[in-house]
Amino acid sequence: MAETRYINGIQQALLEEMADDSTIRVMGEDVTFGGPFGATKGLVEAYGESRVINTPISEATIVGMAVGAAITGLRPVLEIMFVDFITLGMDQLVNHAAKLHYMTGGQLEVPLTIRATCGVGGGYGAHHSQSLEAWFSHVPGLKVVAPYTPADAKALLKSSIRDNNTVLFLEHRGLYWTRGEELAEHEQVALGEAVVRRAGKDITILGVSKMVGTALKAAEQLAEHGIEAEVIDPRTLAPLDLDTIVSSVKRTGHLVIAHEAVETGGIGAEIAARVQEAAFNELAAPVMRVGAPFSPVPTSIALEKEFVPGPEQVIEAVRRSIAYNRVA
Amino acid sequence: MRTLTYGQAMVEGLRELLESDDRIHIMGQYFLGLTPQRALVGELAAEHPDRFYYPPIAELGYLGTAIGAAMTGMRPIVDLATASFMFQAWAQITEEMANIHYMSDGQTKVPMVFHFNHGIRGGGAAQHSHSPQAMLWNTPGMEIMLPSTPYDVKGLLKTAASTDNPTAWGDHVKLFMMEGEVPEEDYAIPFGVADIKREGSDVTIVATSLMVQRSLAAAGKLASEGISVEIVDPRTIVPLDEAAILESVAKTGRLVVVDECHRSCGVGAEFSAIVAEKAFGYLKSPIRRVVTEDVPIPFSPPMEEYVEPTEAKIIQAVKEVID
Amino acid sequence: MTTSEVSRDDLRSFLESMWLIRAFEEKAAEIYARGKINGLLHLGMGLEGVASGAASAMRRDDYVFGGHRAHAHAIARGADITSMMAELAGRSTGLCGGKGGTMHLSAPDVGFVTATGVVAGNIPLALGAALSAREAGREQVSAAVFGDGAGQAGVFHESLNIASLWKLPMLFICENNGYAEFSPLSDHTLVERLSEYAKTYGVPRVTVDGNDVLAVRDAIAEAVQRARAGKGPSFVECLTHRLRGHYEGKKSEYERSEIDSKDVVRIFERKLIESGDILRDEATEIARLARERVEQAAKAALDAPWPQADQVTTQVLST
Amino acid sequence: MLPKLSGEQVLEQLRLAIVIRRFEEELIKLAGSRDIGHFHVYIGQEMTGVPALYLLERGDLSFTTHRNHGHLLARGVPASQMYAEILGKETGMMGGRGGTLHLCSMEHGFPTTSSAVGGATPLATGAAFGFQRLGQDRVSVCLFGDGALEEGSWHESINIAAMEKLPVIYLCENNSLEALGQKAGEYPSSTLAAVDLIDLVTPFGVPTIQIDGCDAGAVHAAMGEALHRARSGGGATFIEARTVRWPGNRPIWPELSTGETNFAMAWDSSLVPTEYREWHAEQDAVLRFIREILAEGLIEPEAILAMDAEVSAEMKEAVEFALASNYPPAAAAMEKVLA
Repeated sequence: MAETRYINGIQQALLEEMADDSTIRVMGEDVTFGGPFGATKGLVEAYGESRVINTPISEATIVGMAVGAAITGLRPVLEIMFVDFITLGMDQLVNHAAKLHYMTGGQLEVPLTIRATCGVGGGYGAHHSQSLEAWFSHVPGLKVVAPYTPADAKALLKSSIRDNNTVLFLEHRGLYWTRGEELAEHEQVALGEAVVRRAGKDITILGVSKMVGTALKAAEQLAEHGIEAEVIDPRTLAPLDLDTIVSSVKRTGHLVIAHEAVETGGIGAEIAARVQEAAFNELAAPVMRVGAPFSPVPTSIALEKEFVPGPEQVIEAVRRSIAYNRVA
Repeated sequence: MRTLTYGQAMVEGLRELLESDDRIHIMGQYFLGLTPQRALVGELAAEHPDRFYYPPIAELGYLGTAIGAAMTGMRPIVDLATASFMFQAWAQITEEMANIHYMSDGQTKVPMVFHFNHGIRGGGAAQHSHSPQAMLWNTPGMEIMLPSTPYDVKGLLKTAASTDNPTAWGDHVKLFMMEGEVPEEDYAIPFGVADIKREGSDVTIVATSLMVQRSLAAAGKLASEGISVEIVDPRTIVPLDEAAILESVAKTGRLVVVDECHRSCGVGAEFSAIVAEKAFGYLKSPIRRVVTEDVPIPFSPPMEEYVEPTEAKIIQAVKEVID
Repeated sequence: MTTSEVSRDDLRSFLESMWLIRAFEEKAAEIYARGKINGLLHLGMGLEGVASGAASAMRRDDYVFGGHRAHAHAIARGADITSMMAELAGRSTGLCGGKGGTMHLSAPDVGFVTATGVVAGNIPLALGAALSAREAGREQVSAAVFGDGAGQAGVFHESLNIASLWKLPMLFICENNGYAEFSPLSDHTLVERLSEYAKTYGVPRVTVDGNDVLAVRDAIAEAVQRARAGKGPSFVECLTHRLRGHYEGKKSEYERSEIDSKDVVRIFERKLIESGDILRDEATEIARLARERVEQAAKAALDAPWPQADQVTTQVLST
Repeated sequence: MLPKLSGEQVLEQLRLAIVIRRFEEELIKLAGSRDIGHFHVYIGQEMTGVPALYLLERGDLSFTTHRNHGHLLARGVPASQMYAEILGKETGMMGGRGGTLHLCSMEHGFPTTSSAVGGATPLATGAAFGFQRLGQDRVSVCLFGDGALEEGSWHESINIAAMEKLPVIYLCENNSLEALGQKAGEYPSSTLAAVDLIDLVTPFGVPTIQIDGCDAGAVHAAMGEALHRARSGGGATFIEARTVRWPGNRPIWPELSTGETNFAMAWDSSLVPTEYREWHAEQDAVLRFIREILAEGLIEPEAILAMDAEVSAEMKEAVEFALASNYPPAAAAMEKVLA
């Protein structure tokens, strides 16, 4: 099958969905120029400036505005250049987008997709590198999607746009230029479905976003030492496909969760809390978490390396898990 | 020892701080929410009119103003009133306040305290009932205190105002009328030291803020059924006294986490994950969480009660972990 | 106030609308005092003129977004008062099934889209609806109704800027009552008239007496016409009086003796009687009927069942 | 027009301007050979930053934006430390924790850089609030681009500054002409509906001054007035300095499109190339400053070249220093989260 890049998957999804649904509006800062990474390239040529709309640098208002448009008939796809900037639109996101459906007793729907770049890489520093999925997953009424492959980026963006809820669609900057198989025609991926990226019987490793790659690398190295790891990519973090995770853990008895966000209060905590409850008897060892340390994102490339866990840290956690001797 | 209400202890702490340190100024006046106790704050403001500042409804602007003032010599104590409004100031809190010290390699310090009233207060509905402490906990760069008694609020506040870090201070409106012993003499409670609010041997409960009181009530009832509950109140979650929690679980072998944040990625999730990882071998049964359900807080009273952690739910969870 | 160009029927229906709002708010206050309504209740006594005037100048398919003090606009738009009262009381028959309450009323079928408890939070939402309206091409307009306290919020400025840049069919309806929450506006800003900001962004603006329902109607009608014609946003600042405190349980900023001269409903009623457009008895009857309707609505609302517990977890996400 | 200062002081400003120009040029060259992440240069705005900050006193603070290098250099932060920080080395001012987007040097009056557009306006306002309430004779200067005026935080801040008569100066460097996102012919900006940026300030009652940001004398005079107001309890001032966007700043990543500056172009027009002629002949504020200095006879052209040679050598040395410096130990990533 033909290969494509992650960024092209996103661009393709936007082009195709806009063709199918005239209510879609792509909005954001500099979107008519393709945005900083080219995700919205070609949209304005295809659909004109009435459907591809540059906004001022007014995050608080453009988030709210997208919500207002969504509850009155449009289907906006808003680009927040870096997920860090959504902090400025947090009130509109948390107090309005997430709640309007519920507060109005289901009278309003908010079919809104917010795309945002996240993740560490290239020395962008503390205001342009965060992974904030735990915040969004903590807010009832939001869906949170974090694709890893180019095909998933395309398929899940299409599903997100078609969803009648506010979806945070998190694109890791370090994945934009990665290659992978193209999405097959008519293939769809529903929100809320995890996928097993690598089958294995000895331990389950769950990776979030770019950390799926880290988990796969770790799994390869572990295989050389006779440890067969199963690697799960949850793809959607809210709602979470707990069944796939738990059934894997019930087979392997071990779980390591790897994400790039700060470990404390991260999505890994939630997964660990749920798995220990759902598979307490089957767990042969404690659920291990591998996440970023409790610090802002540093800028120096040397410090970045320490901040983002690599395959070594995952392998180390796997070894601790396998070596664990459960007495009880 | 004399007895004070939570509100009295808090205001006494603020008064002593204003009197002892000229750099401390107060922005905002809803430390005690809109409860009858709020008159105490009014009295304090009347005593120190030049040290109080009443900001416009511009959370982003005035919280940032406090940060800037803190960076340059003042020690502001800012009140954001209802925690839900914190989201309007979110960029200044999470991007500026929390990062500045680290980004500047420690050159610039942000010695400030910001106060919020969190939690389900009754009829607050979805936009006035937040407990945002879990989201703050996922943001390195600030200390977080969540007192549960009159003694704790005053003692923790003293420490918060004396450190060079920003401190997030969350109170629960339903605690303000609660009475408790508070010594006359000056004292401070160090951060990162948990308090065992009740000793017990069968089950550990970890809880903060109002949930400590609710857990104590539940523990009292459980005791009459012969179940002995130990209640660990970390008091601050940054820094967190992990050792105290783990020691208690090592002793009881069972844990119930009681927390008012929403379930997913809540403070309760982190407590659970820490214990599941570091005290796994001691656990006789899975950790249960008694938390607010993953729905926006509904307005209608019976619905509100349905989603929040109640005494009955705590009792049930404790019984489950014993079975 | 001129009444000459308005038909007697129209004048009469203004008075009916205003009395209905007043009666509703009085009843809500009474029920709240009895502890049958939870939360913070922000009443709109004094805003009847703005609400009725605005509603009369707008179409049913126009959008209105309210703030925390928005009952009046919902009623003026034609929201069902029984469902409203049931929502205030947290009952299953409420507009939002008990999930929203007083601050989050929603009646989209009459164009009252939603209300927010966050000061100025509704302004960007209305802006988005204005974008939808323009795109739909049905000459709808979208209005955000807010108090003077919103003027100090950043989103207010951001929204004015965008509405102007994009020429959106948007109405900024400001109810300037001189109080931001508890404090006088002068404690919050040096800017007395929020419409000053509109000037900066080139948004046409007008300041009217909010106690003059016909003046409000005319100003809104002009703004609506401009919006429908594709000429962009307008700013209508209505100078009003908040006759009750910030919310129930707080004292009014006005003395009892002052209130009568500032009360828009009484002012309008007196005017109509003096001009002979209505008889005193008719006016009394309108007020009585309004109270009777509200009485029935309140009874039905309080008799309605509480929501089922299993409703709590529904509608978090739409399907 | 030259600032009303002694000849010696004017020449000191010239040196600072050349430092900034050469610093940024070296940085762009450095970025061509290695990945140093996203950065923004101050070329073309030197004659705003240098004279504006020249008047500050010890204890005054400046809050700046992502386009911050020029501001720090203008107040004397060593280039070597700045390069090191931008490269993420342990010899940088913040040991690699902040990088270009968050440069900070408390010693020189820069408490932090916020790279969120509009992020610093409340902070600068707050610093002024602290100065006032603590009775300190200090001034806070908030430096930002026109984009910050699109953020609500700015409106919230200036409202508070106006109410409280705070000693703060909002210095807006408007370089929006021909910026990315602008439609041809629209000024100040197609993303801001105000006809004039200072119109945004008018309702708040804060005095405004609009100047040509390439005119060092005008910047000097405006800042002098604003500082006097702030120090005498008269409150805030808003200055709009209209600068020209350097052609190399038009793409997302800076490019040395106009080449390394040959300062001799200031007095020898035969050296001006046809490409970017308008820039060199009219818009480049440093060349204009040099022409004004020469017209006053404050210095000979040869001495300017000598000054430039000295500065250029310093910059090369500073780059070498940074390149030769070590990266911080990785585990330092965990430190200094809290005080």
